[in-house]
Amino acid sequence: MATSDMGDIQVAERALQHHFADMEQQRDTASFGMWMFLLTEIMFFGGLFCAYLVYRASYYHAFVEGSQKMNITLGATNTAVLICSSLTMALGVRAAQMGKPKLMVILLLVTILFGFGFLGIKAVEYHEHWVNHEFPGPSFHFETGDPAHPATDPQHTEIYFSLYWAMTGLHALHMVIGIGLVAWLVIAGLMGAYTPHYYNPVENVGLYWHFVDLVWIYLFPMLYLISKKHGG
Amino acid sequence: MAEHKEETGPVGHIAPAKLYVAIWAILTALTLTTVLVSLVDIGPLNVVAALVIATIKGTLVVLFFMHLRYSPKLTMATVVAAMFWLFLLLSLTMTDYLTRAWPTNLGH
Amino acid sequence: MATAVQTVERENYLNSNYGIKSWLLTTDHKRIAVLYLISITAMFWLGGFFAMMIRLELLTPAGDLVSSDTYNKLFTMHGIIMVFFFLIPSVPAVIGNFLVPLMVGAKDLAFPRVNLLSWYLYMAGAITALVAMVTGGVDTGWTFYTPFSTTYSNTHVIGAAIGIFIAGFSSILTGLNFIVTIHRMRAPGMTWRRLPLFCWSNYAAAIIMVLGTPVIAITLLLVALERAFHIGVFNPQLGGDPLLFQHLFWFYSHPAVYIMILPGMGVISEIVACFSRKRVFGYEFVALASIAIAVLGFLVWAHHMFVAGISVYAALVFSLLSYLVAIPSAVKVFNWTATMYKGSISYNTPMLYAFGFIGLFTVGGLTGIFLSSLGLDVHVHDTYFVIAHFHYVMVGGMVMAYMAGLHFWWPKMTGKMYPEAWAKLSALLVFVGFNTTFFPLFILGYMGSPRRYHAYPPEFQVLNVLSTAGASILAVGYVLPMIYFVWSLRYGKDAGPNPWNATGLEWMTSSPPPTHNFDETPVVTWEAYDYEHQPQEEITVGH
Amino acid sequence: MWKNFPLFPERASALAWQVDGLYFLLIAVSAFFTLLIFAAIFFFAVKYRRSVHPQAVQIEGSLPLELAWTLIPLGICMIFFAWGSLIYFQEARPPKDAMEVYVVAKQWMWKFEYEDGQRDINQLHVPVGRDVKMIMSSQDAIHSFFVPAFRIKADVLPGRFTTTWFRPTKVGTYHLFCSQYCGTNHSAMIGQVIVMDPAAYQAWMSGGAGSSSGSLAANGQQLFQQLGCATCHRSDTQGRGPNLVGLFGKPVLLDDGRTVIADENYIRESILNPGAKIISGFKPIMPTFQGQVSEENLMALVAYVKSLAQTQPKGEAGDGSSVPNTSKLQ
Repeated sequence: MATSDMGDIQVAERALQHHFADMEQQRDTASFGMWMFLLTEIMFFGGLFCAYLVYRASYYHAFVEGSQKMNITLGATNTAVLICSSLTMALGVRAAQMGKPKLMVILLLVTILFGFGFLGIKAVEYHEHWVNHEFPGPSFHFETGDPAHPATDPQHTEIYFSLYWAMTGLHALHMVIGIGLVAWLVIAGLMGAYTPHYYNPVENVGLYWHFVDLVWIYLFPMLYLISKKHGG
Repeated sequence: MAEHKEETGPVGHIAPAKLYVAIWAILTALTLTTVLVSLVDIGPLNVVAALVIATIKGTLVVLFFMHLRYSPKLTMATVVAAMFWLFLLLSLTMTDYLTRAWPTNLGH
Repeated sequence: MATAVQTVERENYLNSNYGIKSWLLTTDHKRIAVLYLISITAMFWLGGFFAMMIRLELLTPAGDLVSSDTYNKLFTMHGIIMVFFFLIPSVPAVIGNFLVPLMVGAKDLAFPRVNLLSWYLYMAGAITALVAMVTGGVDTGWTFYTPFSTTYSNTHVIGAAIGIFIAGFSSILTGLNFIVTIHRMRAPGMTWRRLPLFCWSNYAAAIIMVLGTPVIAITLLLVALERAFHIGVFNPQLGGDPLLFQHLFWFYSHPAVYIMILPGMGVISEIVACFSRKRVFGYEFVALASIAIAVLGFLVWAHHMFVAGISVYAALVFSLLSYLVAIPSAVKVFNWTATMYKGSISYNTPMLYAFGFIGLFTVGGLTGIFLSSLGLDVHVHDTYFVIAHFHYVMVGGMVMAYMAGLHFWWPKMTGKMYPEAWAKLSALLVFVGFNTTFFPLFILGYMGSPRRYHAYPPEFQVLNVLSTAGASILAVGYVLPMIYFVWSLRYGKDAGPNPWNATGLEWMTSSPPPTHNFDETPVVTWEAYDYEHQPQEEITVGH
Repeated sequence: MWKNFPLFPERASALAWQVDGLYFLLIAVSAFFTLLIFAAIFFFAVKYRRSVHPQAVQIEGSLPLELAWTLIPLGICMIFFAWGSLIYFQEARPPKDAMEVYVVAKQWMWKFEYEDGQRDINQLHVPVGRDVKMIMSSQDAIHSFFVPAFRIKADVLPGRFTTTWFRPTKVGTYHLFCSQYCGTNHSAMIGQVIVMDPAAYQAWMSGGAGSSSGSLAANGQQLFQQLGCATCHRSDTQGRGPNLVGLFGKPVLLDDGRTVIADENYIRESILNPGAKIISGFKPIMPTFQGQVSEENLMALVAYVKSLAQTQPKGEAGDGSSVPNTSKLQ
């Protein structure tokens, strides 16, 4: 036990960059840096949230009609998938903290699996919208599917779909990057890069992953739920 | 090492696995709730409910999964700053959109 | 003897390593600062060239030198290059990059590799934008107003937008690095109340970079998507609202002017204190004013939209808030002036530039009050009055501060002194040339001369000719430093660690500093600008 | 080049004096502070130069001074804020009896349509002393209607109407500029505002200038029939669409509980995008006229709907004698 601890500390010391006084400063700095980065990410999505708010406030009907086309079952399933992936991610970080690299690798692999699961379900939804011409642009065509209630404001429903694709697309892009980052952790983890003394990358990628989950937690109700129309 | 209560590793705080599972369970339950609530027509309250539930979920993720609860004050300040600036962007933009239709000829 | 000591040159960041690779793969903040200095100078001259073409075209009322399409591209490219590739990175990425770690007593920025990445992103963005310009140019104006940019322009809008998008991430990463460094990397004893005002102002600017830049990034991305896929987020023909673009654009682009000016203010604080041999008057107020500007700067963006068709009630709110942001700027000007009171003032070049800055920034700031005044803004909006106002702040303020900072820290960066007499001459030329160029534009603006006009009514000619004449003086004022700075690298006198006998950690290490900045981590036990206890020494160089 | 060398714009509207007054006050205050700073810098730089004042006196700062130079500028600013806002509100509030001119801006020309049906390109004729309200929209990019002599400016947006107004006080010809960059010939998108004395204006109006083919509202009424609007928008309560008589300028209740004023932009939106704001009690059955109605025709239709609120119209759409005519406020 003692020798392995010494080894851990050596790994950690190799990971200490020259301009930091000690590991604690390095860890705090890395973590704060990651939080600052997530702050910029919030503002990045913030521009889209702002557009959504403005148009939803102005063209309520169009947004209601657009959100009728959302598949709530798939959306809710995806929310659950992401929450599960967040759990495995959090447990993975915990395994790294406790010095259980194998457990960490397994948990991270499960996280990746959930990530692909999310993207797969999203792809099914995208395909559905695509074949229904619910993709903004010249080929956009919108029908409510109910002859008694033709589309009242297809123009602004198109904006709803523009925002839907932009927001979920950007979110999916973040998922893809996240999967890449977790894969990198898996490889580094297999090579024994992380110890209880040094696991900043795991922690930071974890923060990133949870943030992407967080964005979806808002996207799901905004796009799928709150414009739902009731009673016909 | 046995899994018991709160542990502290060489660096940083380690939360118990049970806590993570509990948070996961709450999040899943809330997801189910928000879907069910959206199926019932309660007027403007639908929006309120959806956003309140999303905010509860988000807060749980940030506090526990992202360890904000165990993080330095500076990290909390960062999160508060993010919320504040997002609020500025949204609210000041809406000052325009919400008042555009207000009459300007009140004096006539 | 002494000569023998000097031949054995001390190892420093410049001579520790040689070869292209040692520069392009460096993570040393000082070398990255030099990389930025070179690339930003190139962009400055390119932008300056476009400016000169614009001024030459405007010598005559008829648009006869270049075609209107060319003219539109010229002012667009002048704006894009100067705003996104010169003004925003200038002081932070060059002087700030070099000095922030030195000033806080750190060995480097918190994330040295990220710092290098941000230079590469800057270059990638700049090259993307330049390719767009070379292969056909952009003619939307640097503001990219929709629906012109998304629907009616036939130029390379997407390329330019993506260039700015990429450079935006460079800016975000620089800001992030500064914030984390100032929070986490300060030497023992370097408390917030002892932090040099240059760090305070860069910190404030970094807040804006981190919080504002992502919004312009997503906005320009939407413009590019809208143009590429004919979707209608901002296109009124497809139901979008072009004003939403303006809101999102100015949410960043108004605070962005504070990204440009705040670090410049920090430079001025350092210089005024040093050449007055005094602690900055009201240090806390100057420091807090920076933060106040950064926060209030986010609340005023729609004053760019008073005639754009926004709600009059929103205009009222934004007008009121715009006045508030003027106050901390005024506080700074008063405090700098008060710092000189009962000082011991010497007129070295950095101080001359600082005088120029305070004066011109005052004019620029006060004319900003004209623009926040609703009824008056309606008349002068989008005229040369606005052009004059922001050039007073950006060129008269920011570029002056950048020049001041370059002269002040040139000995630290290179270990060599620049020739003082030539430098004073160029400072004078810049001041005279600048005022001759831009003061006439205030008058033209109130007469109603609209901006971005390729041809104009003949009665506006006299003032335009005057402005062009001033621009040529200004150009000479900028060429001179280029020459003597390069000259000084070889022929300049050795500066020694502290040629200005200034306070601050950066002056306590050798010039140029060693790669790791300090031989051992400094421990700070004194207040900022402790000129009282700084040994009295005649300044020997530069007279 | 030296012959015509003005340093100040002409002042030709009722509002110009107010803007200039504020401008002069701001110049005075700015000059005072600029000179104060310049003088202080100059004075300190000379008096405390190193050679005569080698030892600086350390002064920490002064709270009273900081408060003074925070609060005094703030107070002065509030004066400017109040005055500037007063002018702005006047500019945003056209008098009710103003004559109306419809403006279509396009790359790169100004088209004016007068109530009587005359049309003008790049030349706006107005009588002196009369309030003129401009109702403007763009066919393409954003333009901006700027008359320096009147001290007014308003962006002209595609997709909606913006308005501005002025009362010319001096006969003459003045610059009209497009001040929002709009592409290649932005600097050629200029015109003239010709302010005439009322008699000359009358003569011009009746002199066959422009192609007069009935008033704008009459054209609108014709379109109203042609497009079949009248089948649903009947002047009684039996129509499938709301009765438009007396509608203009009134608040209307929408089906989602909001209330909006039925102004020019509301009428415009309801023609192009009928589903966006549906009046309570009606079904969203109206087809869109997007792409079928030109900007000019749209303005004619709006002018017609407006006329329904002002006079008792005759003819098919207007036998709503039971509608109380309350809009004659002047």
